[in-house]
Amino acid sequence: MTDFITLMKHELLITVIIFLLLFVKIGKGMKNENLLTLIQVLLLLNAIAGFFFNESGSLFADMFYTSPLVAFQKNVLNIGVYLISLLFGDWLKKTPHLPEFFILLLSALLGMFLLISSGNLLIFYLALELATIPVAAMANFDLAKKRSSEGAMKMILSSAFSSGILLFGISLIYGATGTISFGELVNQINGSPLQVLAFVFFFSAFAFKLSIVPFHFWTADVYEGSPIATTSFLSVISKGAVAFIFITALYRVFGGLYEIWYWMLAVLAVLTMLTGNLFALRQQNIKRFLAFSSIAQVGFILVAISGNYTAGTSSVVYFVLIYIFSNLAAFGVAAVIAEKTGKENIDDYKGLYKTNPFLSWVLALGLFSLAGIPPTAGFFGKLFLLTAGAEKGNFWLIIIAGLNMVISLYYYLKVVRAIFMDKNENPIEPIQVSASVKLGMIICALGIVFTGLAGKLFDYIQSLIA
Amino acid sequence: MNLLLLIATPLLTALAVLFCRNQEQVKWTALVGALAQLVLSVVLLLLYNQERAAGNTMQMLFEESYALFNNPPINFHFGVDGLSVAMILLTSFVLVAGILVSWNIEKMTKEFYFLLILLALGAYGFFISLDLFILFFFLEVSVIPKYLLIGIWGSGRKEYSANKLALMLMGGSALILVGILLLYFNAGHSFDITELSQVTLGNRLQHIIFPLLFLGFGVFTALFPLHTWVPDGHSSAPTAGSMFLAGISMKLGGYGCLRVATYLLPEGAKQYADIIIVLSAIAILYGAFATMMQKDLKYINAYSSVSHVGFSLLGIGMLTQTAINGAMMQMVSHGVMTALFFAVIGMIYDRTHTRQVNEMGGLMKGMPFAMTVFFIVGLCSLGLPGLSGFVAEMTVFMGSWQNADTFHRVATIAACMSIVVTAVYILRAIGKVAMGPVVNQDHIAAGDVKWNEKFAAIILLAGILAIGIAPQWLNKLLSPTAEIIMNRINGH
Amino acid sequence: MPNALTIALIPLLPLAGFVLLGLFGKRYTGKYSGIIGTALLLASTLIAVYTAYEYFSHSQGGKYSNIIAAKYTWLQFAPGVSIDMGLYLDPISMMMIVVVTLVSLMVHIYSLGYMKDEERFSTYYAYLGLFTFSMLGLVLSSNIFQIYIFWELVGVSSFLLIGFYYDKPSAVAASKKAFIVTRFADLGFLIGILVLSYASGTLDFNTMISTLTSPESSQLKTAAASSFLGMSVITWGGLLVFMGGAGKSAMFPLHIWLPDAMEGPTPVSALIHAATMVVAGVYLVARLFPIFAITTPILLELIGWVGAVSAVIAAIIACTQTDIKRVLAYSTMSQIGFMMFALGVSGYGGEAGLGYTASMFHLFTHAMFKALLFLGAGAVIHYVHSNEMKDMGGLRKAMPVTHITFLIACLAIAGVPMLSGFFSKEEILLAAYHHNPAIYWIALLTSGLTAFYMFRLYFNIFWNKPYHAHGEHHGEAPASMKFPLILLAVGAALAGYIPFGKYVSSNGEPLASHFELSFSILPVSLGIAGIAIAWIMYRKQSGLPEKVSSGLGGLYKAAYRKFYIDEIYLFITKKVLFNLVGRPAAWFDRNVVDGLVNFTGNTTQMVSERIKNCSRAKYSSMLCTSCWLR
Amino acid sequence: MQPGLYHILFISAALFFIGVYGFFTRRNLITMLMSIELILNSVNLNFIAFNKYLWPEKMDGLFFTVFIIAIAAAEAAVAIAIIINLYRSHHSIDVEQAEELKN
Amino acid sequence: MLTGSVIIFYLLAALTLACGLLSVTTRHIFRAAIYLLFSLIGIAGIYFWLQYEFIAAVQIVVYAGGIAVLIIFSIFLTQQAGDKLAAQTNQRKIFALLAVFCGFALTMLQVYQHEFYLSAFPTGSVSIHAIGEQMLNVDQSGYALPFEVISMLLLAAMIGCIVIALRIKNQTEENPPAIGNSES
Repeated sequence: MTDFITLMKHELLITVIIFLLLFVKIGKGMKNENLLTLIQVLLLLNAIAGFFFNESGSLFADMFYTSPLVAFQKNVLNIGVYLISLLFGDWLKKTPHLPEFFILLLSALLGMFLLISSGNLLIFYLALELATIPVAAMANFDLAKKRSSEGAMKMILSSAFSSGILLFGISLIYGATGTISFGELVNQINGSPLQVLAFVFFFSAFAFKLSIVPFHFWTADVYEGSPIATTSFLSVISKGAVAFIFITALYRVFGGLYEIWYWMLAVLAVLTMLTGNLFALRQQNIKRFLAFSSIAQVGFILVAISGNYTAGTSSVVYFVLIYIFSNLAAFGVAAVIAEKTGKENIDDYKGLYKTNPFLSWVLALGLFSLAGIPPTAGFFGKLFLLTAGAEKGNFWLIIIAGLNMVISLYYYLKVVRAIFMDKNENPIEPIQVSASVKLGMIICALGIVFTGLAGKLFDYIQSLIA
Repeated sequence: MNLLLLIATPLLTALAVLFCRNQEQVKWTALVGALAQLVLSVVLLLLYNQERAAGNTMQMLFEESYALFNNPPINFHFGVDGLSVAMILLTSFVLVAGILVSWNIEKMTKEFYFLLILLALGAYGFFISLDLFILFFFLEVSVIPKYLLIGIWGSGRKEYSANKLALMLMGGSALILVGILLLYFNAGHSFDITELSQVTLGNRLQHIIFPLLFLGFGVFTALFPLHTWVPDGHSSAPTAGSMFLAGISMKLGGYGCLRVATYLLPEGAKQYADIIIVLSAIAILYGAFATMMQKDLKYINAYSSVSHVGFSLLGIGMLTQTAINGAMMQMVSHGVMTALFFAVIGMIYDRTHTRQVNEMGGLMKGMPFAMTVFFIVGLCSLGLPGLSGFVAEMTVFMGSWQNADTFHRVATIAACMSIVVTAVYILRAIGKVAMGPVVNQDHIAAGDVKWNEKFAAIILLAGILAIGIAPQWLNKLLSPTAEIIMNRINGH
Repeated sequence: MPNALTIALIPLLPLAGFVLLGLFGKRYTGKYSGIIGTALLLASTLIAVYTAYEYFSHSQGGKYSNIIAAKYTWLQFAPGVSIDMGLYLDPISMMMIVVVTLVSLMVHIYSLGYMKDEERFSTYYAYLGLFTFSMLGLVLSSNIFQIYIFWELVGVSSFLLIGFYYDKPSAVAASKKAFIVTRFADLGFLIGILVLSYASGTLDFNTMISTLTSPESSQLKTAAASSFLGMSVITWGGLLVFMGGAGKSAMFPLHIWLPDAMEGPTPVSALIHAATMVVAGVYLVARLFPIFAITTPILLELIGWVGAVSAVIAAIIACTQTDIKRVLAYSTMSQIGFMMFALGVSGYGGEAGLGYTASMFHLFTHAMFKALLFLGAGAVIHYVHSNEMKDMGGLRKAMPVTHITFLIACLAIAGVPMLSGFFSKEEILLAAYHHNPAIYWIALLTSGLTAFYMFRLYFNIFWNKPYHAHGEHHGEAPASMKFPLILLAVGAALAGYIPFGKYVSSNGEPLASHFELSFSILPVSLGIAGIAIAWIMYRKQSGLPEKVSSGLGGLYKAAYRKFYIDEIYLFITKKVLFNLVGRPAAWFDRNVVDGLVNFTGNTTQMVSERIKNCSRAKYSSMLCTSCWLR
Repeated sequence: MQPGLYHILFISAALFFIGVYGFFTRRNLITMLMSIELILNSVNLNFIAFNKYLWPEKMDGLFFTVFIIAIAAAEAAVAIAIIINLYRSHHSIDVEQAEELKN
Repeated sequence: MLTGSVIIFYLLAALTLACGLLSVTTRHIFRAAIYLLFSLIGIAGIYFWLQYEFIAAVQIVVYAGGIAVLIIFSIFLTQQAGDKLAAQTNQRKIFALLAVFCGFALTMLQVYQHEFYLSAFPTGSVSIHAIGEQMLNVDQSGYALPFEVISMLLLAAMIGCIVIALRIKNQTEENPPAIGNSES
C-alpha cells in the first residue's frame, strides 16, 4: 500500500486536487479570486511534493511504472501547470467555470502522468485520451467565441482521428505480437513488415499529437481559437508529455525498428522545422505565431530524439523544462495584453517597450530563449538537443537544424523589433500586472536565465537516466 | 590573476547600470566600470609579461576551470595567451572609448549602456574561453546586443541592417556549431581547446570540419562573399555600436578562425589555404575599390574594414609564422583604428548632421581636433609608418612573401596594391571633409569636440601610437601564439 | 666621433619640434613657434655638421668605412629579418644630413619672414619639423625597411605641406596627387623590398648588399637562378625599388605630381621639392648602388635612360611654362634626371665610378642653387603676389639682393664655369661621355635647354618693363628672408670647389676629380648659347617667343600641356579605375552580393507567404493533404 | 469458404479505410464524427478477431475493445456538446463555413 | 462449404461494409446516420458470430443505443433532417480515394503476407463473470487501473460536456464579439 502511495504519488495528488475542486464546485461558496489563490497554493504544494520520495517501481502488473526520471518529468509538467495557474490569472478569474477548467486541466495532467508512466498499450491509449479529451473541452472555454468552439471541434476531431489511426496500429501490433505490454513487446518486435506497418500507424498518431508535419494542420487553428491558458497548456505541457513518452516508446518499445524510425524522424524533423518556421514567418496573430514556432521547436526535439536514448532523453527533458519557462513567458505576456486590451496582433505590440518595459523584457527574454540565444537557457536547451542529435553522426541534420535556427531567429526578432524599435502612434497603454501574474513572469524569467547556467541540473537529469 | 574578474567586472557593471536611477548615474557607473576593466586588462598585460619574463612557458597562463556540465563536458575553462591578452586590451580600450562617445545619448540611456557592456562581456568571455562550447556561448551572447543597439539607436535602414546582421551572424554560428559538434564527436568527446589540440584528426575529417568553422567565423570577420552585413550594419549602428562591431566583433571572427579553425585543424587549414588566400585577396582589393565609390563616411569605413580585415585573413591563409603574426597584429590594429575612425565619424555627424562626404568641406576650420584625429586615423588606415596599420600590414606582407611560389606572390602583390587604393579613398575623404573650402557655415559654427569625445579619441590614439611607434611589445606578445599555431601546422 | 645618442639627436630634435609645436603650438607658443622650431633645427644642424666633420676627418687611408652608430630592433619579423632603427654613417648619409639640415635651417629662417602672417604659423613649423625628422631618418637609415618607413613619413609630411593652404581646392588636389602618385611608386618599392629581402634573407643594408653582390653567396645564386618574365629576381627587386625612387624623385613617367606640388608654400617647395625629398630617389639608388652596379647592370642602364629621358622632357616643358614655380619644378625634375642618369652611367669602383660621385656631387650643389632659386622665387612672389611671369618684370631695382642671388643661382645651374653647377655637371657629362654616348648627347642638349629656360625666367622676372605697376610698394624681403638667400648664394657659388671625389665614391675609395678643359668647351658654349638665345628672345621684347611658339605649333602646345601626361593619368584613374573597377565593384557589392543575401531572405519570405495561404485552406482538405503526404 | 481471421481482417481494414475516406471527404462535422466511429469500430473488430483467433487464452483484445467503446462514447459526447455549442453560436456545423480562423 | 454460419457471416459482412460505405457517401445527413447505425449493428452481428456476446451486447447498447442515437439527436438539434449536404468536389474525392485505396492495398498486402499462427484451441464465448472479475482485478492480468482511468476520463468528459453545453444565458450572443474582445 505504501508502495502504491509513493509510486503513484503524483497521480494521487492530482486526483485529490480534482476531487477537492469538485467539492468546491458543488459547494459553490467561493469567489473566483479566492478559489484561484487556493488552486495556486495547491498546485505549488503539489509541485513541491513531487520532488520527494521518488522511487522506481511498477504497479498493476507493469501497467504502471515509475522511476526518478519519470517522476522528474512529472515534476517538470507540474511546474508548468503551476505557472499556468499563475500567469493566466487574469483570464481565469473572469471565467465563470474556474473549477471546471482546473478539473479538466488536471484530468488532462493526470492523463499525461499516466501516459508517461504507462507500461502497457491500453493504459497508454487511455491516458492519451485522458490527456486529450478534457483539453478539447478546455479549448471551448471561451464559450461565446466561435473561434473557440471551432478550435475545440478541430481538436477533438483530429485527436479522435489520430486515435483511430493509433488504435488501428495498436490492433495490428497486438495481432502481430499477441501482447500489449511494453515489457513483452520489446522482445516481440522483429521488424516483420506487418509490424512495420503497424508501427507507421502508431507513429502517425504521435505525429498528430506532437503536431509533426504533415500532421500539424490542426495546431494553428486550435491554438488561435482556444483561450490562451488552454493554448499554452497544449503547446507546452501536452507537447512535453507526449515528447517524453515518445522517446520511451521509440527506444524502449520499438527499439528493434530503429533503422526505420530513425529515418522517419530525420525526415520529419527537417520537414517540421522548415514548415513550422516558414509558417511562423508570416503570422500576425501572436498565438498563431507561437503555435507555428512551437511546431518548429518540435522539429528540434525530433532531432534530439533521433540521436540516442540517453542523450535524447536528457536533452529533451531539459529542453522541455526550459521550453516551459520560455514559452509560458511569451504566452503569459500575450495573455495579459490580450486580456487587458484585446490585442493579439504582433503589429499591436509596436512600441510596447515605451509603455510596458517589464512585459517587454519578459516577452523578449522568452523569445530569445525560444530562439536559442545565449545567455538564456534556451541556448543550452537547443544546443543539447542538437548535440544529442549529432550523436548519430548525421551532420546534415544538424546543419539544417542550425539554419532553421537562423530562420526562427528572424521571426522572433520580428516581434522583438516590434516591441523595441518600431514606432507607434498609440502603443498599448501601460498595463497594471497583478501580483500573481508578475510572480509567474518573474519565475519564468529567472528560469530562463538560470536554468541554463545551472549546469548541475542537466547533470542531475542525466544521472536519473543512468 | 583570476580571469573570472574579467567577466565579473562587466557583469557587475551591467547590473549596476540596471539599478541606476538617472542618466547621470548610469553614465558614470558605466564609465567607472569600463575604466575598471581597462585597468584590469592593463594589469593583465603586465602580469602576463611578468609571468613570461619569469620563464613560464605554458601555452596558456592563468588557467582556471569551473565545471558547468559534466556530460557533455562543458567547463568554464579560462586561460590567456598573448593573443587573448591583446584582444582583451583592445576590448577594454574600445569599451571606454565607446562609452565616452555615447555620453550624450538621450534615448534609453540605461539600456544602451547595459547592452554595450553586455557586448563587451561577450567579447571578454570569448577571448578568455578555452572551451569551445563556452567560446561559442560568448560569441552568441554578443549577437543580440548588436541587434538591439543597431535597431534601437541606429539610423538609416536600421531595421534591415540589424536583421541582416543578426541573421548572417546566426547563420555563421550555425556553421560553427556544426563544426564544433563534429570536432566534439570525432576528437574524443571534448570541447576543450587544449585537449583538442592534442588530438590529430584524420585528414578527411579536417577537410570537412575546417570549412565549416572557418566559414562560420568568416561571417563574423567579413570573409569576402559573406561580408555584406558589414557595410549596412556598421553604417546603421550608433557610433559606439559601430565601434564595437568593427573594432571587436569582427575580431571575434578572426580570433575564431585562428584559434579554433586553424589551430585545431591544421590539415584543413593547409587544404583550404589557397581558397582563403584568394577570397581574402579579393576582399582586400574589392573592398578597397568598393570603398572608393562610397559617399557616406560610415560606408567608407565599413567597406574599408572589409578590405582591412582581409589582411588578417590573408595572413591566416598564408600559413607562415610571420604572416599569422601579422594577421593578429592586424586584428588588434584594425580594432583600435576602426573604432577611432567610427568615433570620429560620430563626432562629425553630431555636429554636421550628415555623413555625406559631398555635404561637408573645410571642417578643419571648425573642429581642428576632430579633423586632426580623422586625419591621423585615415593615415593609419592607409598604412602610414608610425601608426598601427603599417606595422600589421607590413608583417602580413613580409610573412606572405615567404611563400615562394607564383600563386602566393600574386596574391601578396594584389594585397599590396590595396595600399594605393586605400590612399586614394582615404585622401579623397580627408580632402573633401577636412580640407577644401567650407561648404556649410553651420558645420563650422558647431564647434569642436567636447571633453568626453576628446578623451575617447586620445585613448584610442594612444593605442594606435603605442603599436605604431614601438610595435615590438605587441609582436613579442603575439609571436608565441603564432609559433604554436605554426608548430601545429608543421606537425611538430 | 660623437656618440650615438648625439647623432640620434639630429633627427630627434626636429621631431621634438614637431611634437611640441603640434601639440601645444596653437595655444601656447603662438608666434614664438618659428623661433622654437628654428632653434631646435639650428642645434640639429650644428650637430649634423659636427658629425659630418668628425666623420670625414677620420678616414682610414682615405677610405671611409660604414658605421652603424646605433641599432634598435623595432619589429622582428622572423629570426634575422627585422626592421631595425639604426643610424648609418657613411659618406653619402653624412653629406645628406648636412644638406638636409642646412637647407632646412635656411628654410626655417626664411619662413620666419615669409610665413609670419600665416594663421597656422605654428602648425607650419610643426610640419617642417616632421619633414626634417623624416628626411633625416631616411638618410640615416641602416635598414631598407627603415628607409621605407621614413620614406612614407616624408611623403606624408610633403602631403601636409603641399596641402598647407587646405582651403584652396587646388592645393588639396595637388597634395592628394603628390601622395597618391608617390604612393603608387612606393607600392613598387614595398614589393621590391619584399623581393630583395626574401632573396637576401635580411633587411639590413650592409648584409643585403654583401649578400647580393658577392658571387659566392648562396642566396644570390638561388635568387639569380630564379627568373620571372625573363629577368632575374634580383633585377625585379631592383627595378621595383627603383620604381619607388623614381616616384619620389619625379622621374618620368611618375613625375606628374611635382609641378602641382608647387601649390605649397614656396619655402616648402625649396626644401622638399627641390633640395631634399625629391633627391631621395637618387639617394636610394645610390644607397643600393653596389647591387645595381654589380648584380644587375642592365637595370642600371635602364636607370640611366629613365634619368636622361626625364631630364630632357622636363627641360623642354620648362621652356614653355609661365608659372615661375612650375618652371623651377620642371627644372628640378630635369636636374634630378641628371643625377639619376649619372648613376646609370656609373660603374662600381675606381674610375668607372665617376658617375656615382658626380651624381652625389650634383645632388649637393643642386641642393644649394635650387633651394636658392626657390627661395628667391618666393621672395619675388612675396613681393608681387603672383606666380605668373606676366605679372613680373623689372624687379631688379626693387629687390637687389634677390636679384643678385637669383642670378648666381641661374648661372650655377646653367653650368657657367667657376660656379658650383659647372663642376658637378661637367663630371656628369664626362661620365656619360665615357659610358653611354647617346645619353651624353641628350644630356648636352638638356644642359643647353637648361641655360635657356633659366635665363628666360631670369629676364622675365628681373628685366624688361614692369608689366603693370604694383599697387603697394613695400620694401624688399625682410632680413630673415635675405639672410638665407645670401648664405645659399655663397654655397651655390662655392660648393663646387669641394674635392668631392675624395669623400664620396662608389666603393669608398677616394676618387680624384677630373677636369678636362677641352671637354668642357662644348657644354659651356652650349650653355652660353642658351643664355644668349634667352637674351635675344626675352630681353629684346621682340615678339620672337610668340613666333617661335607658333612656329613650333603642335610641339609647343604639347610641351606647354606637359605632353598630356596628366591627361593620360586622369584618363586611367578617373575613367578606367573609377568607372571600370570601382563602380562595378560597388555595384557588384550592393546588387549581387547583397542581392544574394536579400534573395535568400526574400525567397524564404515568399515561400512562407505561399504556404501560409496553404494553411488557410479548408480544414478537411488540409487533412487530406496531410495524409496524402504521409 | 470458411470465414476466418483474414476475412474479418479484410472487413475491418475496409471499414477503416471507408472511415478514413469519409473523414477526408466529409465537411460536415457530424458526418466526420460518424466516419471516426467507423474507424473505431474497425479497430474493435480487429481486436476481437485477433483475440479470438490468435490469442484466446488472454482477454487483452477484448478488454481493449471494451475500453475503446467507452472512450468512443466519451469522445462522441464531448464532440457533440461542442457541435451543439458551435451550432448555437453561428448556426452551421459545416467546417468550411466555420472558417473564421483566418489570418 | 456453404453452411448457414458462413452465409450469415457474409451477409453480416456485406451489411456492415455496404452500410458503412453508404454512410460516408450519402448526401442526406440523416440517412448517413441511419446507415451508420446499421453498420454498427452489423458489427455487433459479427461479434455475435464470433461468439463474443458480451462485446456484442456492449456494442448494441453503447454504440447503436448510445452513440448513434446521440448523433441522430444532434442532427435533429442542428439541422433539418431532410437537408442534403453539398456535393464534394471530384478532385478531393479522387484524392481521398487514391489515398485510401493505396493505404488499403498496402495494409491488406501486409496482412496477407504475415503468417498468423492461429491458436490451436479457439475458445467459445467468454463469460461475463470472468470479464467482470478480471476488470476489477489489481494483480496479474487485472484491469483495475484502466478502469479507474476511464472513470476519470468519463468524469472529465461529463464535466466538459456540462460546461460546454449548458451555457449561461447571458453569454449567448448571436453575433460573437470581434476577435480578441473579452467576454462580458
